[in-house]
Amino acid sequence: MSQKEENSSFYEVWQRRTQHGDLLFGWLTLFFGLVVITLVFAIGYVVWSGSAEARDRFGFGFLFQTGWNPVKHNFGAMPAIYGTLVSSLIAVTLAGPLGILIAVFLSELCPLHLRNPLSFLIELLAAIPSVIYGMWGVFVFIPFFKSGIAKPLASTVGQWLPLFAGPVAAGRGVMVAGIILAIMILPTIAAIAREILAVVPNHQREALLAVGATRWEMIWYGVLPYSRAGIVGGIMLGLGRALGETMAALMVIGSAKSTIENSLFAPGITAAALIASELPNANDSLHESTLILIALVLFGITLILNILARLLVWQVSRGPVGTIRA
Amino acid sequence: MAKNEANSIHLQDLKPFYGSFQAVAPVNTTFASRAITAMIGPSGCGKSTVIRCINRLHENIPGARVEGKVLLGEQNLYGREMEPQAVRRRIGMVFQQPNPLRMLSIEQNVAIGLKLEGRPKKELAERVEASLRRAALWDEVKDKLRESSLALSGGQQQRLCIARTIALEPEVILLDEPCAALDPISTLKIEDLLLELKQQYTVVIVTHNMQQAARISDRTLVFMVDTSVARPRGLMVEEGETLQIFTAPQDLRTQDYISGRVG
Amino acid sequence: MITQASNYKQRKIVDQFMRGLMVGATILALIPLFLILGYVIFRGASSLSLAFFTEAYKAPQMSLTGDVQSAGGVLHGIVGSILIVGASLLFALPIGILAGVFLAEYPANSVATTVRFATDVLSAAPSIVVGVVAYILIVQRTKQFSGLAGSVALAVLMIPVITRTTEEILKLVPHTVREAAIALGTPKWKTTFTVVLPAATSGIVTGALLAFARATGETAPLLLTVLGNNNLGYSLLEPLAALPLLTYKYTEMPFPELNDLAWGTALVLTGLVLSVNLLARWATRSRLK
Amino acid sequence: MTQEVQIQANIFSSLITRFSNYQNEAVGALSNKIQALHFDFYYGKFQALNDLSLAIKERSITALIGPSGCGKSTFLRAINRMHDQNPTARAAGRIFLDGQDIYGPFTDPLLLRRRVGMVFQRPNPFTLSIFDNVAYGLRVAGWKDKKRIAERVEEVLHQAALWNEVKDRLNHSGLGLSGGQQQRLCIARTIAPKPEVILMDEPASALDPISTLKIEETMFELRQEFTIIIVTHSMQQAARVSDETAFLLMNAETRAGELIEAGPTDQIFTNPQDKRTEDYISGRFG
Amino acid sequence: MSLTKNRQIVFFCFLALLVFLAPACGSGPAPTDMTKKDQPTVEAETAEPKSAPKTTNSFKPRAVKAKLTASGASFPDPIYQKWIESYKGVAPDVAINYQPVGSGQGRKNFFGGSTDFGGTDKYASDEELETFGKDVFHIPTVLGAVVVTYNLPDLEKIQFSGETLANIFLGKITKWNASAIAKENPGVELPDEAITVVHRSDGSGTTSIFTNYLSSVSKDWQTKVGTGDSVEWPVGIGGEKNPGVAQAIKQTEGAIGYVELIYATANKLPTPAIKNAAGEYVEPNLASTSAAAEGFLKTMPADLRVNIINPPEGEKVYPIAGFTWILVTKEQTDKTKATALTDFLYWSLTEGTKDAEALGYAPLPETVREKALEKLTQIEVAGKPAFKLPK
Repeated sequence: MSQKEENSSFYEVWQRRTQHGDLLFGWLTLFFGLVVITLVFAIGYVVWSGSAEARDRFGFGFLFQTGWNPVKHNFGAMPAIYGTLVSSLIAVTLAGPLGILIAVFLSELCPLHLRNPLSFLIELLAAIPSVIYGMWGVFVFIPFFKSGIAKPLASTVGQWLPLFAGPVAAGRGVMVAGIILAIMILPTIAAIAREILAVVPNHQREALLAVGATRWEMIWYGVLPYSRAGIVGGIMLGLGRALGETMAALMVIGSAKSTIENSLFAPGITAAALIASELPNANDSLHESTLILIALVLFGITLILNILARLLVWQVSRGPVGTIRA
Repeated sequence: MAKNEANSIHLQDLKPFYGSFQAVAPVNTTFASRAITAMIGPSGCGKSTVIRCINRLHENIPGARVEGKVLLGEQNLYGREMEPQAVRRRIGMVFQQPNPLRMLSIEQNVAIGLKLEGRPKKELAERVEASLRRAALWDEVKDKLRESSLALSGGQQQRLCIARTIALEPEVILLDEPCAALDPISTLKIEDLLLELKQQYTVVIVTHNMQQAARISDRTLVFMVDTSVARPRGLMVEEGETLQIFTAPQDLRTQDYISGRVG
Repeated sequence: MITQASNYKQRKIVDQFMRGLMVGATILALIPLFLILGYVIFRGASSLSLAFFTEAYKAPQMSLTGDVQSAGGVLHGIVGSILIVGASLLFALPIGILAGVFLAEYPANSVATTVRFATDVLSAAPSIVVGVVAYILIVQRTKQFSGLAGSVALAVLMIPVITRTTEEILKLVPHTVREAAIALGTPKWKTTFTVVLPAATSGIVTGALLAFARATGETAPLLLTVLGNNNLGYSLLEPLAALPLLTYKYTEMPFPELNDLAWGTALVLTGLVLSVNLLARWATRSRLK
Repeated sequence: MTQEVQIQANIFSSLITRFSNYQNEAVGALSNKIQALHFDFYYGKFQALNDLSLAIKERSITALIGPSGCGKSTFLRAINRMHDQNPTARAAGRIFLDGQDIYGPFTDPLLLRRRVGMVFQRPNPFTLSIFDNVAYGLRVAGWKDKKRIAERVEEVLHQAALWNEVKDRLNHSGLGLSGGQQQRLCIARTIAPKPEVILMDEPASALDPISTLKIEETMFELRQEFTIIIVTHSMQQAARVSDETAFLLMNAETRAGELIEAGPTDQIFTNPQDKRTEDYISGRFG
Repeated sequence: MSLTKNRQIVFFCFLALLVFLAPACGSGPAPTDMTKKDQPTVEAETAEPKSAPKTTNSFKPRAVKAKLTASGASFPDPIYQKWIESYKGVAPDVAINYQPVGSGQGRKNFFGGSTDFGGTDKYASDEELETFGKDVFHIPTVLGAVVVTYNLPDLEKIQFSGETLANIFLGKITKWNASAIAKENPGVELPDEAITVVHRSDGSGTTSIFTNYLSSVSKDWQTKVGTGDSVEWPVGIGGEKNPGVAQAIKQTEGAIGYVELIYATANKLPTPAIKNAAGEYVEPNLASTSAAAEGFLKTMPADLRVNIINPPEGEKVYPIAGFTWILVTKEQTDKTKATALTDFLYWSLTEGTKDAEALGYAPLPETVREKALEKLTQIEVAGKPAFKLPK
């Protein structure tokens, strides 16, 4: 057998190698990997070319203009961008710390028999369809929010802080949207943070316990620093989800498309909600093209957010000084 | 000598459980102060479990619990009003894998226990240096105290962990196979260190390396897997002076193990 | 002697406080869950009946006094959802799984990094944007609203979920198992298909189920692509009804009876999505064995 | 510039010298089943093995011993090119199997691995039935006849002393077996396609003493037919089962593994030539 | 072990599901196939003229098998669905799918070619028709009114003039007890409460009718905001579709908004009277809506595209009303579909009218209906009329 091997020509070896199918396998999977890349480019290209008319017409300044008048073809993306960013930031500010606390509770403190049921319940929040969040928000949460949160806040803090100023009126606004988005992204953040915490080696915890640390000290000095990068990534993912959320935001945000109000209790609009509510019935091509331009902006924001998240995670994960030695 | 007595550890009917499974048959023994006691035995014999019961780390595993008593001097560590973290503060532990806190610098690693207690900065710096010197690491790291602990080699990391433990000036030091992941030279350094530490502390070491036990310990406990019960569990088969265990073992299983017929 | 450090009390208080905070956070998160589920069940349960599941849309026979005799059921929505989501699984599974295999088997090259990044971008891409693209590419081109256009949009949303789960799950398959096959002289592709993928079946099923659950609840892209259909339809080339779409549309109707139907649909939809999640969980759990 | 040329020339001449050394050594060496000649191994920039030359005799058990990190596993895995999976891994020097260079351009790693089987540290049965686990290698090797496959499966399960324990549940998952049984199943799987050499990487380290004994008995049985190389951290085990022993140690400066001493097991354990071997065997470190 | 097996079962169930779905995808008959198969029948049936007067039950649609897709205004959706449902009894093989997506999308889909006919509350603009290029008929089906509604628990009755409404929606009047409102409501105790304006956030024919009205009564509105499916609202919050608006009003004390008449009646919302051109305050109902259309009969253009906003005369006329139209192309390409479509429309405009009032829609005035029927006869397939009026 060995003799035969020695005598076989390079061509035969090549032929046999390709017959193994590994080459084909490599190319095949590569192809499907490339399909995924293509999809991203396809999305980018379609929204880019679809928004050509609006881009030509409005140019870069579109991003910083207010006003939304389909009758007079006077459009500005600023209110939508503002509403998207602010509602998502509210969501992340609320859901970030909450999600991390939940994750820490589930992975570090929770009794074993409660751990699975509780984490399942939390994950259920992610499974509820967006429309239902919207309906619940309209019928249940807004009335409670208005009388229970917004009005007291507006009459106290709102007196000197314009961010919380009244009038609260219908209760619909950026704040409500932010809170509902927070509920929606909470499970995402909690689940990712929990996965990250599970990766923290047990010996890091024991190192702290062995010097007499309390549970919280163990978490604060040993567990959380170790999983910083992953948790930041999880929050980024949550933010991404909040940015793109459509139906729930649309149903509760109050759809004020043309102006930016100081107060968080005032109605606003998010980019995704704007597209969903106007694109289906945008009749003239400029209007349609403008909405596709908003889609482009939204896609661009998520793209940039992803790049940032990657850079951040990459940077943080390098830890303090020195590299990990095997 | 009174202090010696106060630092010795007594296990009384110690029964570690994982859920409903009792991992080790009841253990009764004493770890004398100012001496090194070694626990040897094949893997799965429960020696690590027992050592983790001494500083109450065992109960940190979900579902794990302990029955029986561990006495430090007169005090029952599993007593009602006893706080686990106070116990761990007094009974230091070094683990099999060197486990420096990855996100902290070398200096912070040594100081962490004291820092948690709110000691002043100046004291911290002094204690860090003293501990690193005792752990024979000072010369190697004094120029890079603020660098990541991960920049150290495995042996250095393990000595760093020892420094972290002795910085707290505990009464007892537990070591769970501290040299298992190390090269021969680091092993020797750590053994030297242990011999020095025993002048002051009660030292308990778990090792799978019989030669190591023979080299450094004063007393040796031998653990085996008891397969006579339905679900095999650990069992302490013999204890005694190290010399006696290795030269004239009383138990047949000990003989087999030491001569290398099992394990 | 075991004694407490001087600052022990203070540390203990911080510890207790933070523990309390964590428990509080968990409870706080559960409150909206139970409120939402409770409300959906409360509003929706009464409209569930046999007809709800076996009949399609029926025009309300209504008078000005507001009496509605019959509102029919949502069978057309159930059928439509199954067709649309099923077809999107058909698109997404091969692409997602094979791309996941690519990521897991050839992890360390720049193409893989790009693919991984693209997957991240796709999974973060707002569903409405994907809907817009499907609308422009398919609906406007074919001049036809169709279940197919919806399927394509949903498939794009599913692919990243499946790809990443596949990758993660394949990475979890112990390296030793792969080595065992390689040591027998097995080619890589054969190792992947006969050893690695079967070992990861449950994980991949989980990924597919999660993707299925995510897609089933999606509304925004369907608004732009499948239009909706009041008749029972079976062809993916025509407008189809879908459960989330019905929920959304029935809430718009001026008749309270149809609004009730919307809550019923919401209940069915939530139940479906939740049970699929449970199923996925069960599949993962058995992997631990 | 000229300096660079000079360096290049030096490297080239050293290569030539080395190559001619091969020629001389190879003549005498190729009679062995496996012969490593000046074998170096690298992970990226890190050199894991340095200038290792070792002969393995046919139908014998050779034990590789040494403290962890000494490169014994690296060498073992180099023999059937398991490192091909790792893109940073790189070999220099040669290993001959029956006189054929394992790292030569005409060696197909797949065919090589069919001749050189491997048993791993942890039992790693596939998520297939017990029968399919064993038959897997046969099918990969191109066996088609179902009856012959069934016969061979039974035969090797006998050989691995597992038949009596599993004959009633061949269709059950291989993962349902105990650790020791799983490892014997893996041995059966490895020997089924009749390889010439079996590499064992600490096959008993994850097992209890009784399973260990069974595995060792199996190895004795297999020695009649196969060439076996075993890596073990247990000197007792090496002493018990092997005919030949090779002792490797990590060089303290370069951190590369080097061969310290090799020879008949009796001699290595009773009369080691090297001080370091003696220290290791007497348990002074490790 | 058994778990492994179960997992495999789940997996294969999945595969099985997919395999089952694959043929299902293609099993629906493609419309083009049907066309060919049914063409002979069509020829035969068309040749046979029906001599049915418009009031009898004897109108028999020609037997064709067709699927029609349509979308458009949500306001006439209940009556359209009723017609579609009842029409199944007459022509069981015709499946019509009308989706209430809103007037704007209805026109967009129709002009985009993705639907067979469209529904709209706002007639297509000249620009839209020009872009489309082909001849399009506007066939009015029913009449509807847009009502103003509000949330003031203690206020039983209130009435508005157009000017006041415009000023409220412009944000000029911000309090309920403003003098303008008080002047129109003598004797009514108005609360000192802020006004919250609620409008539609999506594009809608309702908005179009309402803004049309406000433009007709207020110069200010006309110049500042204008008319359209969706406009730039000076103040207020947006609600998604009719229920979004209604919900926001219900939840907000002091809110005012507009919805379609049927939505208000079905949900028992207050519907204040509005001052018409004759100076009368008229409550919205079927009669006052029908009356609005009659005010415009004389000026009805040939293409039936007309706003019946604020009719200049008539005392019982409710001023915010409009036709809803079905859009069809003059030149049909598919004979089967054209046959089914024209028969359906004829049936709806004749026998279907009796359902309209029960559902709260004002039927077309007779003259308008005749004009609409006439349009049907002008629809052509390949140059030949697709429909002949039964004699």
